Amino acid sequence: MPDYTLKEMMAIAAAREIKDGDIVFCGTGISMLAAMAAKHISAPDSTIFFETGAIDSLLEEVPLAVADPRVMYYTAVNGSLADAFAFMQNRRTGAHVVGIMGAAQIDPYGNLNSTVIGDYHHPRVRFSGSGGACDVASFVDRTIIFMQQQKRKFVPRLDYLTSPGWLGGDDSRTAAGLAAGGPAAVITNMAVFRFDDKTRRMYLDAVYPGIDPRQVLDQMGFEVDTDRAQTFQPPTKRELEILRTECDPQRLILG
Amino acid sequence: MPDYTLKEMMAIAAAREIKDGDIVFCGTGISMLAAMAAKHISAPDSTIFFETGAIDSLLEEVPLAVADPRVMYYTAVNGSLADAFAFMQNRRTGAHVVGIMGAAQIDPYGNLNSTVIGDYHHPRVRFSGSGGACDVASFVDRTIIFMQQQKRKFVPRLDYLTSPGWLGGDDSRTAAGLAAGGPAAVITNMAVFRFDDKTRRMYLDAVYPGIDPRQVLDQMGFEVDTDRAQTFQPPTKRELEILRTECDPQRLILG
Amino acid sequence: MNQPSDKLMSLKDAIERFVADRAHISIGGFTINRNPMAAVYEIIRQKKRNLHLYAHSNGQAVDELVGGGCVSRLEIAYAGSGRFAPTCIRFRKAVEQGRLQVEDYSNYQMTLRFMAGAMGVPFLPCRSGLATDIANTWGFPASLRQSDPKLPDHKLVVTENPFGTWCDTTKVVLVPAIVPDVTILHVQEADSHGLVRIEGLTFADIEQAKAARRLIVTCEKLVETGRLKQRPDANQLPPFCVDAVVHVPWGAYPTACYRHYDYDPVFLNRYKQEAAGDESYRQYLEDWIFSHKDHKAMMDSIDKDRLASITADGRTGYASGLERR
Amino acid sequence: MNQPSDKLMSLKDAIERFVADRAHISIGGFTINRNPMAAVYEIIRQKKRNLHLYAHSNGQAVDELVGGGCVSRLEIAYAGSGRFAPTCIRFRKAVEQGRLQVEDYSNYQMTLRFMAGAMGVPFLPCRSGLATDIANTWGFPASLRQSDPKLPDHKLVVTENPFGTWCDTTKVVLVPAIVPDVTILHVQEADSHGLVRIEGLTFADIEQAKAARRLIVTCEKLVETGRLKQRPDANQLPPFCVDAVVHVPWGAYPTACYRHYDYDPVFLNRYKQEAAGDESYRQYLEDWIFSHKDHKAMMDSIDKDRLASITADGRTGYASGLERR
Repeated sequence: MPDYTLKEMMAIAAAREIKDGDIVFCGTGISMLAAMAAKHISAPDSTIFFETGAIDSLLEEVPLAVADPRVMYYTAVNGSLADAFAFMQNRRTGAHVVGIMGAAQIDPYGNLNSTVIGDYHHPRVRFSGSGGACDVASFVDRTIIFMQQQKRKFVPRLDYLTSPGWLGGDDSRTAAGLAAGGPAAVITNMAVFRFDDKTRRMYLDAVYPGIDPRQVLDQMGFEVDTDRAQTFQPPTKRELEILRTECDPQRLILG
Repeated sequence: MPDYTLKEMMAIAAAREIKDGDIVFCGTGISMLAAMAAKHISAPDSTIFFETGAIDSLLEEVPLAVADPRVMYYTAVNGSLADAFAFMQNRRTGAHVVGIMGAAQIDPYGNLNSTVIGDYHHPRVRFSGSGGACDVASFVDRTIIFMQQQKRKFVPRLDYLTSPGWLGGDDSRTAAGLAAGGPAAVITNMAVFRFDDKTRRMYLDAVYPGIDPRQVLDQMGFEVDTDRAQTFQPPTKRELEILRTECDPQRLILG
Repeated sequence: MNQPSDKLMSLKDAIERFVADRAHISIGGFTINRNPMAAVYEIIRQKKRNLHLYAHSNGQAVDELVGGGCVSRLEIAYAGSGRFAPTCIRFRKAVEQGRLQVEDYSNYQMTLRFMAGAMGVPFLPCRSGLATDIANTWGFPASLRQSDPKLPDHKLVVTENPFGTWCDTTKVVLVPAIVPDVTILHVQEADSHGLVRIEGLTFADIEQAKAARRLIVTCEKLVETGRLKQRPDANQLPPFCVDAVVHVPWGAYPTACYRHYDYDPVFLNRYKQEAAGDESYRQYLEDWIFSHKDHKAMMDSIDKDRLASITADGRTGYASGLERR
Repeated sequence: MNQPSDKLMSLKDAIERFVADRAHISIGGFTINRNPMAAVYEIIRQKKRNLHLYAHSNGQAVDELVGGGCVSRLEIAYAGSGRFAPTCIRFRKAVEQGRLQVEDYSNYQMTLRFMAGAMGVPFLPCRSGLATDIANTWGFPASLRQSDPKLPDHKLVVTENPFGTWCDTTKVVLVPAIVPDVTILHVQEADSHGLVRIEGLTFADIEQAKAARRLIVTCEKLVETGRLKQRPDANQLPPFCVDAVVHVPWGAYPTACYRHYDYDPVFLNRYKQEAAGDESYRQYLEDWIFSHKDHKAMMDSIDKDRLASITADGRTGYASGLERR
């Protein structure tokens, strides 16, 4: 089994969620790497696209922001924010979009907070805010969420609901008027979670090699079902090689 | 006094309505000539623009339609319909737009019909329909209307209201939620009409040399005030020269 | 929407596959420019019937589709071909004879309706048409709207501004989104994956394309993907919007295709005469459309000098000095 | 909106003339790209106060305006500078210390709000934010909204689809138009009349420009009108949208300007450290902004090799191989 870092594991875990033909909405950092890796490994006909309006960028170098000039080079179309979000809200194109996102807090139904910790009007910690996260979470049928596995991040109740997941579970998401699909997977530095098809509550799907489900639960502020947990298939040699040599040779994101 | 055709007179009459700095919304035919003439004669800083999205076209040759490729050459911006109409609906840019239009029927308040004669569902004559006419008439603060002086065209009541003028007069236009301004002048082959500042009803402003107000009234299906009618100042030699040599040397529109 | 694989096909196949009888279709271009004429002729040739057609300002394509007997319902803002036909001729006859149901909107309203479809929202607001018959008089019977799930229940909705008088606006007209089964565009350049470049005015083509469930693009030139990606700012539609790419030189003829060719005044003037009578129009359909198996055969039948005369010059993008009376 | 005459002026004059204390301003660009930094520095230098700032996703410009003490209210979707500052540093401090009132929207909502302003409609609809705190929690007190005529009465309005379930949509979020007193953009090319060309992604710059009562454009290159009109498809804003044209080479520095220069990782990393402490930030303001009389003087103070290292190469439009750690 090859050596790999947790960041590499997380990038590959997300890359595996991307199917050929998907339109991949990327944020910055590891989500961009995951999209690049998927395109190089198993989804050559996937399209990487950014909320800034860049579609199918070559990404000869890793961008450090979604507005990095590196996303503008050798793209199919250089559009605008209006174009990019309309593609997601449009049900025909939106159905093919998989959104990759992160947050400061997540709750048992995959709702996300990237705005404040504490009271909104007098926050203890202020974050960047939604950006396009609320939009992609509202519009598209499948999102993948990156989180650090920490008790203060997996909370029973968000301080602020920035991006809608499965809301209160069951059919509450569609009842609210949001896109039928929603969060598909949560990828952390210890495990992968998914959501029950019916209740839409988070469950532990897989733990990384050497991690015990109990260790994962210790890093969470709420209980999840661990009965379905398997051991995650670690990155293959080929996956790692592509990630390292094709996607981030400067290790700007992998560190 | 130089010789001139009625078409030339009408084009010059409209051109004189255009002030420097105006953004001129043009249709096809004589309205385009009027805009070109104004730009060459007295309003060099006016901008000719088309609903198709072409802004400040050079118009080296006369276009025969607003989508003629001749409107696309050497423009400031080649945009889209969405752009063009937004400029008119936008109150800041819209306030500078003067729209030039024609119609099949006009009523005493400058409302226009370019859709059908007869019942809408079983029309005796079907015309092209609004195109951008309803839009420009709804949005901008000043429109100039070209009409043939015929009884069947100046009607007390339209068969179909395609483009809003002063509606029922007085403040009915603003009450309906439309732009504060409206029709400024009606230019025909015999005369120029304007609208009363208060009642917003059409009155005869000027007749062409050699025309008697009574002759004009004979060609109308409703009465208008003729007390304010003066004799129209005919095209000057310079105006005619520019119109003929700079604007339509092939006489594609002047005939 | 398709995968970004190879989408090249023949026009015959594209129309057979994506344009069914009773389909709701939308066509790009504007009056006498960049109408998808090759596709229109193929639709007529394949005798498609009862199409529901959406256009904003369209001339030649609308008139030929109506004249060819393909269209039973039309939502439109303007049917005309500039100086060649201030009102489309076969369209006018069909309406006056009660053979065509029409719903009238303004150009901006139609543009917004396509834009709403493209954006994935059920409507967009505007101030156009307040207190007009466009707002007050409906073309399609209410019963038709209620019985057909492909039509919204209302032609449009006039409503108060929910933000009070914000932006000095008291009332707005909400126009419903259009989601055509298929949109057909003719463009200057595309690659086999469906990356599209339009030169000159885009009219409402982009909105029409993105609003549709399926998109057929006919292109004047089929080019390498690599070449288009060298200048991405000039491209408009990514491959994931496109279902069929068809290479059809002269595909907009007899309308213009900026930087390639002008409209053909000889054709359009003759069309005006031929379309005026039912018998002469039948003959026109036979001679020009049915007797040729495809667009190439149609174009081969035209005098080379005439095509040379309308070929665009590199400086202006149209045929400078063309005799256009 | 001005006449299409000569609009060239100095940055000092443009800011003095069009940016008043308490003005509602909007700035173009996105996080670390094409922020109108020269204009931002001039605003700080002129000690403008109590600005009401609109942005969608903005990084460096927002953080410096906030840090410079110019902003009292902010409507925004995202305040961050990519890897250099996942959350803007001075912004974060100001919010946590209660010195800045914030109203949060999503990026698309902010884009639509500018688009509504550009289109001249009071609102636009979307499906984003249903059942979130973006919809349910308001940043500005209702009393502020009601007392300030420059603010709409509602942050947003959630309403039923007036067309039933048309487009499978039951509810929509209506977001109110933004009409800034002035928008400031930095672009690649403009002429003295105000014809504007942006290369690469346009972000929401066009919408922000058209929404505003006044528009200041700073440009990397001032070019002849004739040259821009040779390729009109590449231009975005006509002269009648523009009030001031200011020629400012390196006008987006330290953020990037596609095809001209990259962002400066050295500057941004150092900024991160200097912005972290109040005293070090005061020193930064003094050394970098107040001690230089204009942008040229600021740029002259920077090592030439460093500027050479971030100069874009012709092939990619950025500085390939730049050390960016």
